[in-house]
Amino acid sequence: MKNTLQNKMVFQVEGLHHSFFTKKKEETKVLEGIDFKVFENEFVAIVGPSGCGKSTILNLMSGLLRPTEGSVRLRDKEMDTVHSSIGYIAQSDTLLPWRTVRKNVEVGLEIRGIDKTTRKQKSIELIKKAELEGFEDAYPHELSGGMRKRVDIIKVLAVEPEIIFMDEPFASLDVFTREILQKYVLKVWSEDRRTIVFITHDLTEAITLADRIFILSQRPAKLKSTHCIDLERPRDPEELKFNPRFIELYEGIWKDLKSEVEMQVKEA
Amino acid sequence: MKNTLQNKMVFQVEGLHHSFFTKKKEETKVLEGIDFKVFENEFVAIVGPSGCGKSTILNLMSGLLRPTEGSVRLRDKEMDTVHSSIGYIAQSDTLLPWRTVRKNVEVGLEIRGIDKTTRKQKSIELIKKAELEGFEDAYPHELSGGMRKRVDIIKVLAVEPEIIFMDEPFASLDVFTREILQKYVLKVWSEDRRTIVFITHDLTEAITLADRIFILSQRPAKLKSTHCIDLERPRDPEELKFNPRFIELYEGIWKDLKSEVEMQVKEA
Amino acid sequence: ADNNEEESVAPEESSEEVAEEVTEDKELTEIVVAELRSEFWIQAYLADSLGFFEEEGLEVEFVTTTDGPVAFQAMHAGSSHFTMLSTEPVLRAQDQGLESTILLSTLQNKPYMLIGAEGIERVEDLKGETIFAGMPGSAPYSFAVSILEKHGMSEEDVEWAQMEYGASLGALENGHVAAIYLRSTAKDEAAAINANIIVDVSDSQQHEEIYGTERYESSIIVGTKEFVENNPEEVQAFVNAIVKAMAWLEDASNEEVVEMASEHFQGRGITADQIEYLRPSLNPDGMITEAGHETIIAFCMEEGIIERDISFGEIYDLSFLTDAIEMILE
Amino acid sequence: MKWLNLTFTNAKELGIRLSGFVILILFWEFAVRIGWLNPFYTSQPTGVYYDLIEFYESGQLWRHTSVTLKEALWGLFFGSVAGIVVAFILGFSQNLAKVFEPLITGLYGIPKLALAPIFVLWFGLGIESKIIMSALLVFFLVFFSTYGGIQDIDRNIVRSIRLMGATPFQIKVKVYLPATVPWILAGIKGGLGASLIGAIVGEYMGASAGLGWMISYATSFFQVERVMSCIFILFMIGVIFNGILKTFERVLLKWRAPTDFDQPL
Amino acid sequence: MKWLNLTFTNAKELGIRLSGFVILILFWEFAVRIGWLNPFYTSQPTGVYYDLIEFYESGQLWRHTSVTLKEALWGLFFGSVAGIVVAFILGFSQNLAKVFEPLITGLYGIPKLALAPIFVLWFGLGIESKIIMSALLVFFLVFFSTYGGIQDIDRNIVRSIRLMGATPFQIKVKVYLPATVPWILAGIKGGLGASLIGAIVGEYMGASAGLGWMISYATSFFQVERVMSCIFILFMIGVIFNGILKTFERVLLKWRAPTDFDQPL
Ligand SMILES: Nc1ncnc2c1ncn2[C@@H]1O[C@H](COP(=O)(O)OP(=O)(O)OP(=O)(O)O)[C@@H](O)[C@H]1O
Ligand SMILES: Nc1ncnc2c1ncn2[C@@H]1O[C@H](COP(=O)(O)OP(=O)(O)OP(=O)(O)O)[C@@H](O)[C@H]1O
Ligand SMILES: [Mg+2]
Ligand SMILES: [Mg+2]
Repeated sequence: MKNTLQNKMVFQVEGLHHSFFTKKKEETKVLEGIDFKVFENEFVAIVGPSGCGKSTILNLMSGLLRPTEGSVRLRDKEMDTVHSSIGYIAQSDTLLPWRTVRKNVEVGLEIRGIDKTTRKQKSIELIKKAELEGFEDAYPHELSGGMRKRVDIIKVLAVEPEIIFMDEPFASLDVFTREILQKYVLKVWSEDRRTIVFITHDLTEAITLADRIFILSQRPAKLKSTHCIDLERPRDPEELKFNPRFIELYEGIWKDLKSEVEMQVKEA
Repeated sequence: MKNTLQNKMVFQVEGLHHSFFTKKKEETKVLEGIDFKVFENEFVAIVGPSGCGKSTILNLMSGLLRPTEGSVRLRDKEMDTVHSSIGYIAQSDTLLPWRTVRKNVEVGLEIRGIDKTTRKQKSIELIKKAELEGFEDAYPHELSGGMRKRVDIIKVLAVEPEIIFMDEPFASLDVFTREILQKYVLKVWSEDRRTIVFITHDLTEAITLADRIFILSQRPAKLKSTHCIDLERPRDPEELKFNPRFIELYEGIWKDLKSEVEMQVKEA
Repeated sequence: ADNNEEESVAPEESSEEVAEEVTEDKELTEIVVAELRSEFWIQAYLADSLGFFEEEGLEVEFVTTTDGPVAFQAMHAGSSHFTMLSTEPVLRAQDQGLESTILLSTLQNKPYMLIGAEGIERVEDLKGETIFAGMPGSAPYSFAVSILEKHGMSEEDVEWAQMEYGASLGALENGHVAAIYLRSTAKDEAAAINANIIVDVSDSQQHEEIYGTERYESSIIVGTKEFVENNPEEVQAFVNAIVKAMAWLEDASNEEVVEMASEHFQGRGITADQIEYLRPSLNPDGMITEAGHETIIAFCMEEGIIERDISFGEIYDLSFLTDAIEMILE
Repeated sequence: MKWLNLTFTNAKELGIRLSGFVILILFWEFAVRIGWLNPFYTSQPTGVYYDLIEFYESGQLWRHTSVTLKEALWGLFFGSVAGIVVAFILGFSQNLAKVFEPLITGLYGIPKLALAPIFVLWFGLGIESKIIMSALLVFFLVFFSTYGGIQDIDRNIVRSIRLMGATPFQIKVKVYLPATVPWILAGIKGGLGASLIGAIVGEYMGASAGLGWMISYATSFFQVERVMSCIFILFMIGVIFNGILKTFERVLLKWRAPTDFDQPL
Repeated sequence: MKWLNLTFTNAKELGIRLSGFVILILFWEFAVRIGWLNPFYTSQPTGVYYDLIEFYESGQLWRHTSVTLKEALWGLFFGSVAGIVVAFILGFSQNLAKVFEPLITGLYGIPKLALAPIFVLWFGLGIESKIIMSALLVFFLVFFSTYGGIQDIDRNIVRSIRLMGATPFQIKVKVYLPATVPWILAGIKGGLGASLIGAIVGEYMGASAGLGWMISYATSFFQVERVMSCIFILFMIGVIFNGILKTFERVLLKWRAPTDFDQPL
């Protein structure tokens, strides 16, 4: 949390409630009073049970959804539409099936009116980073699950957004590919002072990457607790595992999460 | 590997080669000579880099694809079509968007002509197991990513197939939900003598669940090595982590995988 | 009229009622007539409305088709018993081996007009202009050609446009064409768009000028040869009813005719004016003359509609008509 | 009428839906009044209104409308079923598709009115010929649409159901049919109009009643009002059909994520 | 002809594609010969063949065919463009859709031939009126199909592109348009036939040349052979159009996973 106070606030989430309604008007309460702030150049991870409302929070913060109650403010302005300063790597596959890998990576650049050669250069570079050489001209249906996800990630990174939202981006990648991309994201984040909000189910990953971790409760989700990760940067994912502070943090968060589940079980 | 020799052989994979061709007839070599056997009541995990050909192996073993070369034999018969004795939890989302959760879970039972009340009973039971109560009548687009995956899993388990293929089934689930389902799969497997082939990127998961782990090399994939997991059963995922044999196995496999990656890097 | 209306709504029910009323225990014979709905066959509709068909033991249903030839083919295909159309297609079909028998004619000449747009008042004005008179080979087309030839021009001297008949008035007024063919009964419509009547052959003098005769009995009722030979009673009954209507029509006022026929000409379909315009062309007894026949044959051969001469006896059988006239008019 | 309640949830909704139509009518009347349009050819709404009343009071309106409606509804039914069935047969047999797809496209381009003599010959002048004509036109539209839908299906879903041991028939019923519903509905939406046109064309060929009969009769007598009355009735039938289809659509596609997001696109 | 090579990769393929047609022809000839069909109404293939030769040698065949072809092609073009554009406009405005969708369905059900007087009045007797008629028919088909496609789009993809800061226009061009291509193509496949019918109906309304004119001329002369010759030409145009469209389809949809798996379904 070292920098948070002197840093400018990017997001201010206040009293966020959200419910979905089925066509028969039945209510599903998803969020029940969420408050938090995200500061400039912060790396925040959100952890919580499946189906608790993590993706919903990102949808609200990105302006895709309007909250039933409460507010999301981006740099002191109410979110009322989507902002192109936010890059959102969504949970579901959002590749354009009629575009090749390269064309998919370039789509954001096209939208911004970047010229052809710059586009090509950039996309080739990122495709290399994601270890997808040789598949530049493949269509999405010709890729493996993990490859598709990688294209999805670099497609968003290509436009170099100030703020990056990631919804379980690395879940379908093997450890090594994942590490490569984690390192790349860390590099991008630290070099260019990006702000990142990150959803993951992998505690190790969350601790390795984040400044703060928000733990959500079961649906309807409340913010159960916030953990500050005071590990030195730069962090090396591999070494970190044997760092005693890491293990301490891991166990603390684990217990926190576990108590939530047990409470749930008791209730039932 | 304790039981493998006296047990009957279920799958025999021999000299498996597979290539994909683009519409322009360009070749992508995916598998290059894979040989292995899977025995009755065995739990096999397949681990390998993203895009190496794991899903392709399952597609070949399930009869969805025909190999370019080599053969897959199921109980001594050449695979020439799909077999309903195999339940395949695929990597991509395969829910029927026009069916509610319950109806999706029941689809396999419907196909087998099971009567309505049994179907309903079974599906309700499984929905409970997957912690999806209250969403029986929700449509897939109203579910979170993890919830959708869970429906996908229990949809296949509902028909109680003899042989189960799973392609990264738990990747998008939080630790606790994942543990619940892992336990359930283990229970199903041990009680009813199922044969399971399992793809994962999570080594801990692979070691916790499997009898043997196949490590695949980079594309074009070869079978790099096979690790037998000689941990006692039943295994408790939580305790296992502190078991020294577990840690030993983990490190062995880790090194194995790492050497593969390093070789790759050297080559390049 | 009420009774008749009901009949058209529910023909089966009312036919039973009528059968009882008539007290002849005989069931009505169903007769289907394929036709083009037109006042040229007004006698047939009147025969229906006046109940003459019922008196003869027939129940007639009129089936309207797009085109005379279609109606005619429908009859030969067994879908109807009689067809009401022009003579020309019948002759052509006869030439091609589809044998028919013409029973009578409802008109004695062609109530056709050629009307012109502003500035087109005489036939000579048509030179180089575009005109509409139906398809080549149709009666209106040959009518227009005859007019041109009578005035020293040929088919090539004008442009021929083709269009839906209903569109012709609009085309004339908008200047797409300089002249169109129109039925003589549509004089009111012609007046409504300030068109000039160039030629009107319902006027017998003008008719003779163009065709060389006063008669040109081409609005006919026809049956297949086979049907006429095998069902003389039905044919006789049918002809009887029409002859009765012809007799009635002679004495009826225009308004009476309109009232009786309105059932078959809904809305403003028929007006007293139209009947008035039609009167000069009405065939009082349905007879077809040799002279008329020869004119038609000559014309058809000239136009290439038929290749051989078809004799009067081959195509007409007026015995039913003469019998009917004897029985009814005398 | 129950479905009307379902379709037009309230009067305001109905108002919006009909506003285009009302504006059209007003414009038409206006254009005639100030002399842009000549009522002799285009008639005018007030004239049509009086003619409709007369048409109605003479008892003829319902008679002709019901004839055409019956033909169109049967045509819509048979045509849709045939279109779906044939699309499914060709969609699953590459070879049959190769043989019949060009045939069907070719046949569609043949003007049906040109077939009048053959139609009358084979199917007579009764209601059958109109139903067949109507079904024929509907068939083509539903066929093209359904066939397109079959090509567009998500292969992963098909695979998963195949793997569960579904028979080819079960795959069709449980996957292809529901998945192509949006396509079939798009086809039927076109088919609504086509069914009416088919009935009308059939009546042109030869009939003793029906709106098509009335139109061709009224045209040859230059009764523009009556032609317009018939067109108005056909138009209203089309609108009502569309309303009913919308209700079906709502029920059949209730599984679909809503199309409107919180924000406008 | 290059595209023919593309379409029918070889003679065998062409053979399969035309086999249905050939069988139809043979059956027709056979049925006439043994007396099932009366050649007076249906003609017979040999008769049609001789008539086609005569038609060709008189120089009339190409004249009439080219007129109709030109009308149909322009109609197809304008109709498709209008259908796509209107579908996009209504697809993105709930309110406009509410106003115009019923209007369009209603208008589609109006028999176009009944509008002949108005058509001729407004558009005259030149080629414009036929192109408009042809475009009108194509419009409806392409509209219904495209509109259906817009409703069926994957919302996640749209969201992702919106989030990248795409303008509404960019979203339409980069997402909706390519995503609806399969739907648009299905609509145009129907539109091929419709464009021909539109041209023919236009010619019925008023013309001095074209296959529609020829058909109505030949009908009134009981020249069944000639009618069949024209129908045959129209049929072949439809087949060729379909072949060209297939080539387009192959190029435009090359991104789609192949429809045939290793195993038959
Ligand atoms: N469009 C929707 N309509 C109705 N309910 C929805 C919709 N989207 C999400 N929900 C519900 O909201 C809840 C939270 O969903 P969300 O996607 O935010 O979960 P999540 O925390 O991201 O879970 P996961 O880790 O599985 O992705 C779920 O119960 C889901 O059923
Ligand atoms: N339908 C296809 N057409 C062409 N190439 C394909 C196709 N399916 C897979 N491939 C290629 O085969 C290779 C292996 O794919 P596969 O899906 O088996 O990978 P995987 O090991 O499952 O990877 P992941 O862990 O990312 O799911 C990839 O390079 C992919 O591009
Ligand atoms: Mg989520
Ligand atoms: Mg995979």
